[in-house]
Amino acid sequence: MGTSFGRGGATTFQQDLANSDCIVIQGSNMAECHPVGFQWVMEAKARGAKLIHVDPRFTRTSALADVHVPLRAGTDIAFLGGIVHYVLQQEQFFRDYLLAYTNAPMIVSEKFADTEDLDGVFSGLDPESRSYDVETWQYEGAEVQAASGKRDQHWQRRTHAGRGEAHGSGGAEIGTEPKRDETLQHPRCVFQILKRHYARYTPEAVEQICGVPQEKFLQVCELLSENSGRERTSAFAYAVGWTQHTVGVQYIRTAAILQTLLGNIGRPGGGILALRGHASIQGSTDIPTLYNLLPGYIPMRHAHSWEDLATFVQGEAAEKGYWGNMESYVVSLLKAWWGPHATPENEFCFDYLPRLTGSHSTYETVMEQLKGTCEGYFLLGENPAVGSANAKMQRLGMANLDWLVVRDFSLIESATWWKDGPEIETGELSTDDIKTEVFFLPAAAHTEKDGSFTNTQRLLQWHHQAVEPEGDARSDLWFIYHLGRRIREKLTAAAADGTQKDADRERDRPVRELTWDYPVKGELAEPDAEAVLAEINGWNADAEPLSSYEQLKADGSTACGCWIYCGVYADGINQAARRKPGTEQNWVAPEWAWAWPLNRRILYNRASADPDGKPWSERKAYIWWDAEQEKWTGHDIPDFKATKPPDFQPEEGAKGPDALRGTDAFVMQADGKAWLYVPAGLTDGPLPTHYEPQESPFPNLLYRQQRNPVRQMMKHENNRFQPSDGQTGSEVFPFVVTTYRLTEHHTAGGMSRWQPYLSELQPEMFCEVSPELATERGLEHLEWATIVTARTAIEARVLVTDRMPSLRVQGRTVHQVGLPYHWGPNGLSTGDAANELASLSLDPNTHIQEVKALTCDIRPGRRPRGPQRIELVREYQQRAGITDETGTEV
Amino acid sequence: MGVRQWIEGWPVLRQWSDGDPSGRGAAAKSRVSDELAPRTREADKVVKSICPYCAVGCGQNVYVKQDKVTQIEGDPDSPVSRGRLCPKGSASLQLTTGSARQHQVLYRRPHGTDWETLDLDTAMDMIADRVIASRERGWQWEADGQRARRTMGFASLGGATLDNEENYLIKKLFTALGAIQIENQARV
Amino acid sequence: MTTAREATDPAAESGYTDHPPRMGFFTDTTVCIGCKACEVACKEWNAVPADGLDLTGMSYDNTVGLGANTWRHVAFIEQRKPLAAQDPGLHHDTDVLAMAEHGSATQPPEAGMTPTTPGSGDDFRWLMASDVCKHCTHAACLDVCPTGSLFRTEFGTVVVQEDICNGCGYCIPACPYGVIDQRPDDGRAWKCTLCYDRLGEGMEPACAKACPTDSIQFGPLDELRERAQQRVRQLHEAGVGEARLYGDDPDDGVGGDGAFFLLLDEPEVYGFPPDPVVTTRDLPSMWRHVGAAAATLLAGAAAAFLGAGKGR
Amino acid sequence: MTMSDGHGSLAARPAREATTGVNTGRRRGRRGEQPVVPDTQFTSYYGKPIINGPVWKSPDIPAYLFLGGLAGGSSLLAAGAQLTGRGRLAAVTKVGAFGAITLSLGALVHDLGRPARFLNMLRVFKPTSPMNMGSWLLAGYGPLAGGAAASAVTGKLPKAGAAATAGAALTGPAVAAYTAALVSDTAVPAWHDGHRELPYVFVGSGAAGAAGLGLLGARQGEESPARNLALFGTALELAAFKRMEKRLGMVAEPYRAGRAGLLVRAGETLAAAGAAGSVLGRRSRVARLLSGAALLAGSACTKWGVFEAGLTSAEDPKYTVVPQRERLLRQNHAGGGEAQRGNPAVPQSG
Repeated sequence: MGTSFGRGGATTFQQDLANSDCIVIQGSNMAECHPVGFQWVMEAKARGAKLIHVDPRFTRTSALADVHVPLRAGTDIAFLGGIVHYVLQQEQFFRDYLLAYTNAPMIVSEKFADTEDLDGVFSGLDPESRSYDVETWQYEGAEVQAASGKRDQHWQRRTHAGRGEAHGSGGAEIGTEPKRDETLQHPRCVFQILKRHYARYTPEAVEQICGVPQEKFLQVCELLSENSGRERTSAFAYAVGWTQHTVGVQYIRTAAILQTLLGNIGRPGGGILALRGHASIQGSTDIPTLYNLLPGYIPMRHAHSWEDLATFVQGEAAEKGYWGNMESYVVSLLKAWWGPHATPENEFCFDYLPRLTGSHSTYETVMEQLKGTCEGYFLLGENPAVGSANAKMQRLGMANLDWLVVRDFSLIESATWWKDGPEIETGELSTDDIKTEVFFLPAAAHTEKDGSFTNTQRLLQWHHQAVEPEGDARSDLWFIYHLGRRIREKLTAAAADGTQKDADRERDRPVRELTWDYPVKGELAEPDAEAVLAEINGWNADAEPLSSYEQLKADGSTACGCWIYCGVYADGINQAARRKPGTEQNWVAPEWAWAWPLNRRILYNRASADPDGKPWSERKAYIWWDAEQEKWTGHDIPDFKATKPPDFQPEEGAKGPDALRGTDAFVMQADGKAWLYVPAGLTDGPLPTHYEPQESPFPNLLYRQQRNPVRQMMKHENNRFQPSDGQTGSEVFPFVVTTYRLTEHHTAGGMSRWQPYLSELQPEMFCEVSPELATERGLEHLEWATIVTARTAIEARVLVTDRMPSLRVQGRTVHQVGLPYHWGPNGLSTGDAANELASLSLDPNTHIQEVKALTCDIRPGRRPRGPQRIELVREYQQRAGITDETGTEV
Repeated sequence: MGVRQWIEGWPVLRQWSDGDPSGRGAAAKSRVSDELAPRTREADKVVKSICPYCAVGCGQNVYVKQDKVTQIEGDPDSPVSRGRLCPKGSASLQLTTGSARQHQVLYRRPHGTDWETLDLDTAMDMIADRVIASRERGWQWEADGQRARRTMGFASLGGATLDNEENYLIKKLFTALGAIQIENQARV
Repeated sequence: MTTAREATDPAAESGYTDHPPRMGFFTDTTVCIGCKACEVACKEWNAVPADGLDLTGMSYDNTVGLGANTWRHVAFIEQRKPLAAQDPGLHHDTDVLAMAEHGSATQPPEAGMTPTTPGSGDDFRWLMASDVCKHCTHAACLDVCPTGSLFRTEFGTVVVQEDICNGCGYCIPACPYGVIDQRPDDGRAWKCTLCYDRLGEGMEPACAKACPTDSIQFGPLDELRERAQQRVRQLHEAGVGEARLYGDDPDDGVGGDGAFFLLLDEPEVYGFPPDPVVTTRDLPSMWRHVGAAAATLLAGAAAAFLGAGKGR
Repeated sequence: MTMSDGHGSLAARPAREATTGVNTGRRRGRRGEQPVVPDTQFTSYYGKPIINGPVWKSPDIPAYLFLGGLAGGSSLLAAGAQLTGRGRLAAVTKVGAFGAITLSLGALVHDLGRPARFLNMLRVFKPTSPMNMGSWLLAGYGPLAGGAAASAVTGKLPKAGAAATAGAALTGPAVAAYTAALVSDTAVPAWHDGHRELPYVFVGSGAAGAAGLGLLGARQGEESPARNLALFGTALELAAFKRMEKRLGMVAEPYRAGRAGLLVRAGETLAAAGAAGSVLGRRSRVARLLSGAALLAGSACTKWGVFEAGLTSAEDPKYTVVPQRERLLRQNHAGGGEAQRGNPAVPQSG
């Protein structure tokens, strides 16, 4: 969404779903995974809204829906592209909205060639390096970006791919003012390109690819169209059902295009709600524990000989919009980290930032561990031994470490694999031989520490400490603070004893000079979380808390740990801890906690009014221009400069926010518009295109190009890929697997499989199959089945159910196997981990693994024990003729 | 209790005196029932919190008595959740106070076959030494011929279940140490 | 027309003067998402023990039914019936007895698909319903309890007093709904108390409070009944002809339930008895027959001696 | 609510009810059509029982039922024997009654989840609870039976002994009969629905058992009342049982199926054989003893069989559902088909 609208966060908030006239839940099983948020969907239904659930399975969400559309896992782009086609062809789009707030009229470079022209790939593909040269995708007359001449293409792609698309903030720079055609007739305008691009996504194609009957598909199209426009709005909700694919980002992009065409962004009851799975997953990308980002979606540095702070900013910042002020954000961050040591003379310690060389995602890290380069590993509330794709690779990586620190509540699989992991049983590893030193440190619970979570709607909510943690349990704040304190003491001592080499002293300087003097409290010397929040919020030269990122300066007079969170500690008050009851304020509830940016609850809400600043309709009024008071007003805080009139035209040469017109509702975008077509910022194409998953039993019906040509793959003997349709051996893995969550458990189970009350509700790993598949493979209800991929074999109890439909696709029946992924061998409720089956094939933008659509075989009975388990997999590999090249073709 | 009191408290007699001749209501009420009170009433304090499971962000009220959490339930004030919780949120009390939680640092030495206990202070010191050593061994002033100023010696995974403040310090410390392999569940 | 019903006031009849209104549950199963928050919230509040790990294969229901350690139970029914509007007619004019000859139902091993409705085509729906103690107006468990452990509270609810119960087990087969049960390791009988302790403090029961979609609604029974009638009308207007209330009728065999339900299918599909009757309704007749039998015995014995003449 | 002064429908706070399962038009065409296969299957929830079956244990509760009947019948024999001067028979049945009731009580207490709280049975006086009534009854009968037995054994206080004997004889029939109400006053179909006949089955069985005891313990020549009682009890039991089965229809199936059926048949056979043997073999001491034993065993088997049948009928939901469905249908027909409960076409509103 970052690339489409400017910020990757949910455009709306859960309560606003109640205002929708139609809600499409796709790639999410909201009733099961977000039951309490689902109450707002039910409210909408109570007001007459229609609920559509698009999902391979019939879930608890489907049970409450007006329409359930079962589709083949991994074909969402074809389905949504079909709706885009319908909306364009039937002229159901919201024309006034389109002209005012989107890049539909922009004219694209004549060098651009679409998948229509190149049979499934875009112009600029370099098959050697599996990457696109994105220059041809630009608007006419625009350059890729200001610094492009100086930057080497490879790193340029990396940096830009890194920004925004994951969950964050910020569209890419597009250069000069693009040409427009207000009639939308120019053959190279975005609108026409879009029309051509989706021309072949017809209802017939959708039926063939997704297995959705045309009648049902058209029903969805009609419902969505009927419920969008001036008077009505529709909302989309998605979750990891979309992101966990080799084309995950493009799934979301398709929904963004659709919602933009229908005029549903920035308006009440509209928008796209990303449903995150962890308490603070939004927060952990905003303040990223991610390799490629710095706080506030500032990209990490890449290794370039020439780069200094100025060129970095020049390369990354935009001319127009709020990314135009990026230098202030970077400098303020550096000031927050290195305080007085960060000076204009030393570029505010810009050199202290480590540099990237390519991707360093968790899956590359595993490769580094196997190589031996990465010898130490912290696991902070995460369980990759069952929770990550191809869990075996994760364990093998850990078995090659020198040391491992696991911080969790209980002895999760990632802490005990060295004595009871699957490889011990198969004989691939032996406990005696494993050199890894393992530290298990008990973690404090949320009731035992202060701090803030950022929820799925960008809302920072503070939780207060209720009691002290028991025994050795400590918060991660305590752990990281005291670890840092000890390391700093040791390095300071080393520097002081006079024997240290200069280079080493220089190496340690960023650590020694780091601002790390947080106040501690209580017997346990717990750092004061509010003091950390105050640093995140930032302060000015007089140490006064800032209230808005507009106050940030590039001269070093302000410090701010995360610019998008600036304002959370305005007036020295913890705004995230505000708890004015919802019943005592309006339905937007602006005085409950604090949302980034600047407490705005619906993003781009300028678009809820027409270009003149009047609500599109009374029914859907949200923010409007009050001519008397000369400011924007309404139910929410305007996501726009409050005093900028609708007819504002920037002066020639204006930069940053000042360059935004009064109608540029998408204030983070370099042109102020929602992007139907993404000229820059994505690695795998400016428009979403249907590709088959890495492993698919079907050919790509639309193009000769079978799979995303730039998907990312990890080659390893334990990460073999399977042949897809048309290749010999594909019949060995004839079924589609999809993985998912259940209400009763949480992610990899670390917080649920140990709880008796939750475990008894879903006591054991199971797989779900249709009665047809059960008959075909002789599977018995409640008996065991073994599921095999080229990676491994797992076992599960069988549930035979109509909830897992077999679909008719391309004239044949495709059976699907459903696997919840919560289990592992430890805890009360146990079973094999579904993630063992997945391969490491990743979305090229986000590096998220594809676990929502794989192929497999399923057979009755338990899996073999010991070395025979490996034998079985090897036998399958041989039968399918799998080599290290299989499935890796472009 | 005196005999007289006992006799007077005998429900058979109260059936006739208390207007409950069938003995199915007021007369049958026991002393314990009479004095029944919800344990939340006994709480010393009610602490405002947020559910730690998914990202809906439900409000929770944490009831504390004598420094022990005695009950966790939905916070009706929250405009997001309106006091409601899912089964996981409802199991927060078991999550935070249940017997499944470890409270002791455990250590497995290289090639060891079982856990050993370790005191927290020693563990922290050992970890700090490990970090320093691995950072040094994995240090790269340059990568691919370019200045990199980084270490590939250690990595970190996790954060989506942590507080923003915790993530902030993790990113800050590890970046200052030169580590780049910092990841979380957002990708998993 | 709904409020005009004359309902008995069980609290008043049980010696409570000036008592609060009768409180109860209205469980609207049409908005239930089967999340089981009610089950967990109930267990957390009441410290009910976990009930063991058993994958039953009964759809997503792994707690099977109400019992000593399950005071809220969510039923899951997979049916080959359309998600939506139904033909409203019922077809019970066939010989149910003859059908019963074929056996009652499919056992769990064959019941991945509940075979309740063979249906046709692609139709499919998934019913979910949270069951609980009904807190009957005429409660058999309460009637038969020999110790007065089970008693009627001032809220009109039925509660086991754990300081009194001696584990005689009589209440268990007496309940027409299969609610109450004995906890083997403890010996006593347990069931939903409608959170009696919370009610006293003006708090709502734990399950109703947690319920994410308000499928479980708590309140004065009169209000709930009215709300439920409205809801049924609304559903009928929306074309859901099969919506019906269960346990709301004060004239039924238990005098109406304190916890009643809105269902989308026959009660027995959810595991409810279709026409429950409090067993003690027949107790006067039972006592009469016992008396007559005793007299018969007395007479028989007398005759035995008369017929035998005098002994030696 | 600040929204109300704003614009349009956003002002309204969400209502509580949501519509579920409403179709969106396309399927509407189906309405009014009759489904191809009428929705007539007998249904249950995964074949799970509707009611929770008795947790009463075997042999505790069958023994309790059997011994209660034995005690009650024995007290009658004792009183008659005393009146008619059959000293040995009187002594044996007095001791037998007391022994039986003591064991019966012991079995009941043993079956309690909290035996130490046995006395809570007398905490209230509840005519709605046969077990409570039974407790009060036993509280009266037990000491009487005890007094009678004590006097008979020691030979002391003969007047008080006679009074106790008379008292026990008067309460004895109630002791033998009330347990029928106890099991009937449940939702167990085979028990509840048999509430009219079970008291006769129980007293008949109790009489036969007591007669068996009498035959075993009587001195030669004393036994004819016992023989008569055996004939009476057995006839009453068998007749009442037959009548019950006829009336109950399918609900009585458990009395004839499986383990329960085996026990009931054994009970009937033993009772009949005992009664017949006592008559036909009246001159043989061995035949008398065998007949007595058969009658006792028969009485135990019958009670045991009734107990087991109850468990079976609780186990299978059809015994709960089918009769109730039938009843609804009858009401429906009686009410002209309009007032059928649960008919969705007719909203439930008074």
